[in-house]
Amino acid sequence: MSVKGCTAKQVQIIADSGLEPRIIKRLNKVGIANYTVFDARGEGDSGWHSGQMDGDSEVLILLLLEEGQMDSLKDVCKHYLSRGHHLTVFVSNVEMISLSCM
Amino acid sequence: MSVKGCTAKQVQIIADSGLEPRIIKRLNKVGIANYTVFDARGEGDSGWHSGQMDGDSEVLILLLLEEGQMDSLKDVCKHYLSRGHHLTVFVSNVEMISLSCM
Amino acid sequence: MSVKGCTAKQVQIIADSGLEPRIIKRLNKVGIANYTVFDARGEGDSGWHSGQMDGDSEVLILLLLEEGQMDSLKDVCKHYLSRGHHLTVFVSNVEMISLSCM
Amino acid sequence: MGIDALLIPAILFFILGVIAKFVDSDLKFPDGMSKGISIYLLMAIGLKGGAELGKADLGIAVQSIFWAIVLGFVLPIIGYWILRFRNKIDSMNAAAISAHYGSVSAGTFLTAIAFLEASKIEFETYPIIMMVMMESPAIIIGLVLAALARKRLQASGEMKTQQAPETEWGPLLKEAFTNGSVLVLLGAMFIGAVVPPENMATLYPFTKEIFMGVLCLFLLEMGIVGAQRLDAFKKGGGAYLIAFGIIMPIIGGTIGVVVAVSFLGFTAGGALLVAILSASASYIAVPPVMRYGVPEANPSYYLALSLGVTFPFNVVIGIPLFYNMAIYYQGLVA
Amino acid sequence: MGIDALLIPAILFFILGVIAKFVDSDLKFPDGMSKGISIYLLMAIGLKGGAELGKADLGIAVQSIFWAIVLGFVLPIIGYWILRFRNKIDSMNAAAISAHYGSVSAGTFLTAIAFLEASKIEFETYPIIMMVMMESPAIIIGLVLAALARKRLQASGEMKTQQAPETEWGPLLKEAFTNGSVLVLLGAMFIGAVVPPENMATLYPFTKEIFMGVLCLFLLEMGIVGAQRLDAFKKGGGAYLIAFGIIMPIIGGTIGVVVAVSFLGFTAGGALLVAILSASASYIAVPPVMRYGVPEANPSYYLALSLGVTFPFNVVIGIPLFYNMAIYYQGLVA
Amino acid sequence: MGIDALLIPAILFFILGVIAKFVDSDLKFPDGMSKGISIYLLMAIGLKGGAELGKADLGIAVQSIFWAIVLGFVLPIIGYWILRFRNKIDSMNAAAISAHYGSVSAGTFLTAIAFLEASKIEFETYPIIMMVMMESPAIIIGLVLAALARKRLQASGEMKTQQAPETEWGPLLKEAFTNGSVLVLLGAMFIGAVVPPENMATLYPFTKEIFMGVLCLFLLEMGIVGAQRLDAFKKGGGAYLIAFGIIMPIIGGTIGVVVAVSFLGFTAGGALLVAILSASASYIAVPPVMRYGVPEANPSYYLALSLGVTFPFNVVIGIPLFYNMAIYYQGLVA
Ligand SMILES: Nc1ncnc2c1ncn2[C@@H]1O[C@H](COP(=O)(O)O)[C@@H](O)[C@H]1O
Ligand SMILES: Nc1ncnc2c1ncn2[C@@H]1O[C@H](COP(=O)(O)O)[C@@H](O)[C@H]1O
Ligand SMILES: Nc1ncnc2c1ncn2[C@@H]1O[C@H](COP(=O)(O)O)[C@@H](O)[C@H]1O
Ligand code: NA
Ligand code: NA
Ligand code: NA
Repeated sequence: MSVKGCTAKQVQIIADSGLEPRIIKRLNKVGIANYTVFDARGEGDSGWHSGQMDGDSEVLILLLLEEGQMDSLKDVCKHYLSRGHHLTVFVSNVEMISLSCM
Repeated sequence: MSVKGCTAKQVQIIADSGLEPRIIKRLNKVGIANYTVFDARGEGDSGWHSGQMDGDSEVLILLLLEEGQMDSLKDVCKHYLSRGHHLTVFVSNVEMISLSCM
Repeated sequence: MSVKGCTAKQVQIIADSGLEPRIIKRLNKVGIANYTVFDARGEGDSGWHSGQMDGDSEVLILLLLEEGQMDSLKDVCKHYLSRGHHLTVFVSNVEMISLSCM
Repeated sequence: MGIDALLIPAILFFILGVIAKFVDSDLKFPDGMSKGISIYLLMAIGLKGGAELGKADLGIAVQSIFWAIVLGFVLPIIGYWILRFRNKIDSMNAAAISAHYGSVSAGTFLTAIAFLEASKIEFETYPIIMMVMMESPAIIIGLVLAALARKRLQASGEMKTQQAPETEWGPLLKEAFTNGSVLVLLGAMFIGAVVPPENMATLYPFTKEIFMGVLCLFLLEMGIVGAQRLDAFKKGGGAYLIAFGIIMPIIGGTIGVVVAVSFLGFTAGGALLVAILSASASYIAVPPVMRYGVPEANPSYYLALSLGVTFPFNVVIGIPLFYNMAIYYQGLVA
Repeated sequence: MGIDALLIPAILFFILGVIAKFVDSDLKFPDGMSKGISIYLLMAIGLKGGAELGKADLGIAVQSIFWAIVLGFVLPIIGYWILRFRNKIDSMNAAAISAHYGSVSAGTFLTAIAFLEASKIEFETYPIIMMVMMESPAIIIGLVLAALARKRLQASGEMKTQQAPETEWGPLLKEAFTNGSVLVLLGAMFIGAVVPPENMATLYPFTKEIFMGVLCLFLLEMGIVGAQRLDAFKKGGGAYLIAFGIIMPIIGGTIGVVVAVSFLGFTAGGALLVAILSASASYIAVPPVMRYGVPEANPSYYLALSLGVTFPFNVVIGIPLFYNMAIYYQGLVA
Repeated sequence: MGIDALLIPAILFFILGVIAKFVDSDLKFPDGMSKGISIYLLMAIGLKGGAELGKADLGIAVQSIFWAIVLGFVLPIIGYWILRFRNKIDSMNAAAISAHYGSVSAGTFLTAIAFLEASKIEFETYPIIMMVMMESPAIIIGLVLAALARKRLQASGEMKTQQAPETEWGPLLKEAFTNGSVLVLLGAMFIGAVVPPENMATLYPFTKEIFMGVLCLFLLEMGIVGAQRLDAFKKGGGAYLIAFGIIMPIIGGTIGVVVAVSFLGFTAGGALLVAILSASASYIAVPPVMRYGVPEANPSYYLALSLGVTFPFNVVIGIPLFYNMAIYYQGLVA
C-alpha cells in the first residue's frame, strides 16, 4: 500500500546485501510492501564493504511509511539489531507530492 | 542553475527508468537544469521493478530546488501523474554547505 | 565511530567519482571514518556526468554525523570548494533507529 | 525428441536457473550483465541474418516480410479477444498484454536455433528478417487497442476524461521503430549484408563461435528472472492469465506453422522458427513502450506472463512441440 | 620452477593487480564485472568437470568425494584450534575465519590448473568434483563452532542471552547447499555429464578456448581487490592473523598432498590440486553465510585474510611449493 | 578507399551508434560495460605490443619512444596556442583541452588497426609502444600550462590567490604515470614480452580472435556516447571549439605522418598509426586528471571535443585521410 497522507516518514536502512531479501520478506509480513533499493558500498564499525563481490556489497532500502507503520518497522529492525546484525537505520519527515496533495 | 541560497528543497522522484529522459527534458523546459540520478529497483502498487532488464528498472532523480522552483516542479509531476504514470515524489528541507554558506 | 546519539546530521556530498578516494582519505584524517557511497550520474553547472566512463561518473557520499563533527566536515568541504572543485553538499536532520534509541 | 530437446545445454541452463530460484538460492547476476548479453545476442543474430540476406531469394524475402507484418498485426488482436472473453481481463491490461504476444522474444528464438543446430536440422534463415519486422506492428496494435478502449471507457463514464492519457502517437510510434533492440538488429543486419565476407570473417570468433556458450549464460539468468516473476501471481488470482500464457503460444505457434509451411513453403526447421516467432512474447522491446503508452495497465501482469509463463513454456515444451507439429502438418498437406 | 611459475600469464596479471593497488593507481573494474566473471569461471570449470565425470572411475570418484568431505570437516577444526591458541582470537571470529579455510577458492584452484597446463603437467580431474563437495561441510562446521562458543559465552555470562542470536539452522543449512557458486558448479557439472559430447562441443569456444584469457582478467581484478583488503590490518594488530593466513594454507596444503598421494594415489599434478583445495580459503560462498550466521564476527578479518593474505600466498608461492612438495613426498613414499 | 573504409564493420558499428542517438533511440549500454571492454582492449593490445617487442629492433624502438615523447610534449603546446589565438578560449580551458590532444585515444588507434587488417595493409608495431609513452607527457604539459596561466591570472588580479588551487604536483605527476590505462597497457606489454610464446598462445582465443568483435561492440557504444556529447555545444557557442576539434587532428595527423615517414622510416601502414596517435584525443586517461588538476576548466568542453568531435572525425574521415596522406608523402620524399 502506498503512502496515503501528504506527509510521510522517510526511513533509510543500510545493510549488507545478503540481508536485503530477508529484510524485505519480514517487512512484507508486517504489512510494509512498497520499498526502493539502491546498491551501495561503504565503511562502518564492521569493516569495509567494497561492493566488488557478492559477499561484500551493501544496499540502502528506502521506505516511505505512514506514522502508524513506524512501530512495525521498529519491530523488524529490533529483530535484526538484537541478533547482532549491522543495520544503520535513520528516519526523517518528508512531504509527498501526489495528485491529491497538490 | 545551481541553488543560490543556503537552504533548499530536496526533491526525490522515483520513476520507471524509461521516464528518466522524458522527465529531465520536461524539467529542463521549466528551467530546472541540474539533477542527479541513481539506479534503483523496488516494489510498489504497480508491481516489482527487478532492475535486471531495461524495461524493468527504475531511477531516483534527486533535485535541489529553490523554494520558488517548486511550482514548476509540481507542474511537471502533475503532467505525469495525471496521465497515470507512477511517480513517487517526496520533498524535504536541506541546508546547503557551500563557500558562501559557511 | 558510529553515531552515538539518537539524532544525527545526514550529510550528502555529490562529487566527481575521481574525488571519492581523496575525500574519504581526508574525512578519515579528521576522524570521520564511516560513510556510504552510491554511484550516480547527473548534470550541473560544470556539465554532464554520463556515468558511462571512468572520467565521467559521479558519486553521492552519505555521512551520518554527530553535531560536533560538522565543523570538521565543513573544513574538508572548504578544502575542495576553495580549490574550485565541484562539490554539491547538503545537510538535514535525521533520527536514528538503534537498540538504544528505541 | 522430447527428452532429447532437454539435453540441449542452453535449455538445461535455463532449467538450472529456474531451479536456483525455486530452492531460493542467492545466485544473482550483476545488474548490467543480462542487458549487455542481450545486446551481444542481437548483434550476433543480426550479423548472421544480414550475411544470409545477401544470398537470399528476393521473392521469398519479400513474402516473409509480408507475413511477418501480418502476424504482427493479427496475433495481438487474437490475444486481445481471448483476454477480453467474458470480460475476464480489463481492456487496458488486455491491450498491453496482447501487444507482447504479437512481438517476439529473441531469447526464445535463439534457443530454437540452438535446438535445430544441436539436432542437426536444416532451417531457412528468412525468419531472422521476420523477427525484425515483427517488433513494431504489435506495438502499434497494442496502442491502438488501448486508445479505443480508453475512448469507450470515457464514453461510458468509467474513466474521467481528465484522467485519460492522450496517446502521444508521435513519440510512441517513433519508439516502436527506434527502440534499442530493433535498431541493433536492423543495424547489424545491414552491416552483415553490406560488408564483404572476408571482412566479416574476423568477427566470427566473437559473433559465431562463442555464441552458444554466451546463450547458455543468458538462459541461466533468464531462468532465474522468469521464475522470480511467477511471484506476481501469488497476489492476485492469476489462473486465467496463466492459462492464457500457455494457450496463446499454442495458438500462435500453430498459426506460425501453417503460415510457414503453406504460405512460405519452409522446411520443418524454418517452420519451427516462424512458429516460435509467433508463439513467443516480447520482454525487452515492448514493456517500456507499454509502460509509457498504457500506464493504466499493470506491468506485473505482462512481465510475469511473458517471462514467467510463456518463455519457459516455449523453451521447454513449445520448441519440440512446434517442430513435431511442423513435421506432422507437412505430412498432412504433402 | 619457482621463477617459471611466475611467468605464467595468469599469475603475472595477478601481480599486476597488486602493483596497481600499491602504486595507488585509479585502476578499477566496473562493479558487476568480477561477479559476472566468477559465474563464467564456475560454469566453465563445472562443465569441464562434468564431461570428465563421464569417463571417471566410479571407485576413485567416490573416494575423492569421501576425502573432500573429510577435509571440509577437519580443516576448519584445525584452523579454529590454531586461532584459539592461547586465546589469541576470540571464539566468534575464530569460528567464522576457520569456516573460510575449510571451504575453497575457485580462483586459486583455476590458477593452479593454469600452472599445470602451462607447465604441461598431467593431472587428475577428480579434484573438480572434490571442489564442489568441499563448500558445504566447512560452512556447517563454522556454524556449529560458533553455536558452541555462543553457548559457552552465555553460560559464562560474557554474552547476554537476549543478545545472542539463535542460529537459524534451517535457513543456514539450506544456504550451505544452495548458495550460488555451489549451484552453478553442481548444475554445470550435471549438464557436462549428461549432454552428449557432440552437443557440448559448440560450447567449447566459450567455455574452454577463451578461458585462460578471462582468467587473466579475473586475476588482475583479484590482485587489486586482495591488495586493498590488506588495509584492514592497518587498524588493529593483525600480526597473528597474518601469520595464520600463511601458516594455515601450508598446513592445509601439506595435508592435501598426503591425502592425494597416499589415499587417492594421484600424480603430482592431481596432488597439487587437492593441496590447493585444502590450502585455499573461500571468498565467495562462505562470507555471506558467515555474515548472516555469525554476525558477531568481524567481516574485515575473514575477507582480509582470505583475499589479502592467503589468496596471494597460494597464487605466488603455494602453487609451486605444493607441486614440489607433492613430487618430494611421492619420492618418499614410493 | 574512402568508401571502402566505411565498409569495415568496426566503423559501421560506430556509425550505427551515432544514428541510434540521432533518432533518439533508447539504446543504452549497461553502466559498467564500456569500462569493462576498455580494460579488455587495453590488455589485448598491450599483450600484442609486448609480444612484438621481443622481436623488435632496439634502435628503432628507442627512436619510436623518443619521438612519442616529443609528440606528447609538442602537440599540446600547438593545441594551446591555437585555442588561445586571439583569446578565443580562456587559458584554463585551453590548458585542459590541449592536454587531451597530446595524449591518445586507444579506441581510435584500434580502429585504425582494424582498418589496416581489413585492408590487408602491413604495418609496424612500434606505434603500440609509442601509445604507452604518449599518455603521460601531455598530462604534464597540460598541468604546467594551467599552473603558468594561474600565475598570470593571479598577477593580473583576475584570480584571487585564495581561490587559486595550488597544483599538487606530487599526486598529479604520480597520477600521470599510474593511471589505470597506462598501467594495464604497460603491464600487459611487459607480460607479453616476458612470457614464452607457448604460454602466451593459450590467451590468443581471448585476446586476439574475439578482439575484432569486441571492438565492434565497443565502437557501437562509443558512437552513442560521442553523439550524446554533442549536446554540450548546444548551450554555448561552440563553433570555434568544434572547428578546433577537426583542425587539431588534421595538424596532429600531418605531423605524425611526417615523423613516421621521415624520422622513423615507417611504411604507410605504420605511418597511419603514428598519425592517429597524434591526431586522436584521450577520453579515458586524461579527463580524470584534468578534472582534479584543473578544476577551473569545464569538463563538458574537453569531453565533448574528444568524444563528440575528434573521435568521430578520426574514425570516419581521419583514418583513410591519413593513410592516403602517408602514401602521398612517401611518394614525395622518395
Ligand atoms: N556514520 C555513518 N555514516 C554513513 N554510513 C554509515 C555510518 N555508519 C555506518 N554506515 C553504513 O552502514 C554500514 C554498516 O555500518 P557498521 O554497523 O558501523 O559496520 C557501513 O558499511 C556504512 O555503509
Ligand atoms: N512507500 C514506498 N516506499 C518506498 N518506495 C516506494 C513506495 N511506494 C512506491 N515506491 C517506489 O515507487 C515505485 C512505483 O510505485 P507505485 O506507483 O506504487 O507502483 C515502486 O517500484 C517503488 O520503487
Ligand atoms: N540543483 C541540483 N540538484 C541536484 N543535483 C545537483 C544540483 N546541482 C548540482 N548537482 C549535482 O552536482 C554535480 C556537480 O554540480 P555542478 O557543481 O553544478 O557542476 C552535478 O553533476 C549534479 O549531479
Ligand atoms: Na509472438
Ligand atoms: Na581450503
Ligand atoms: Na594525440
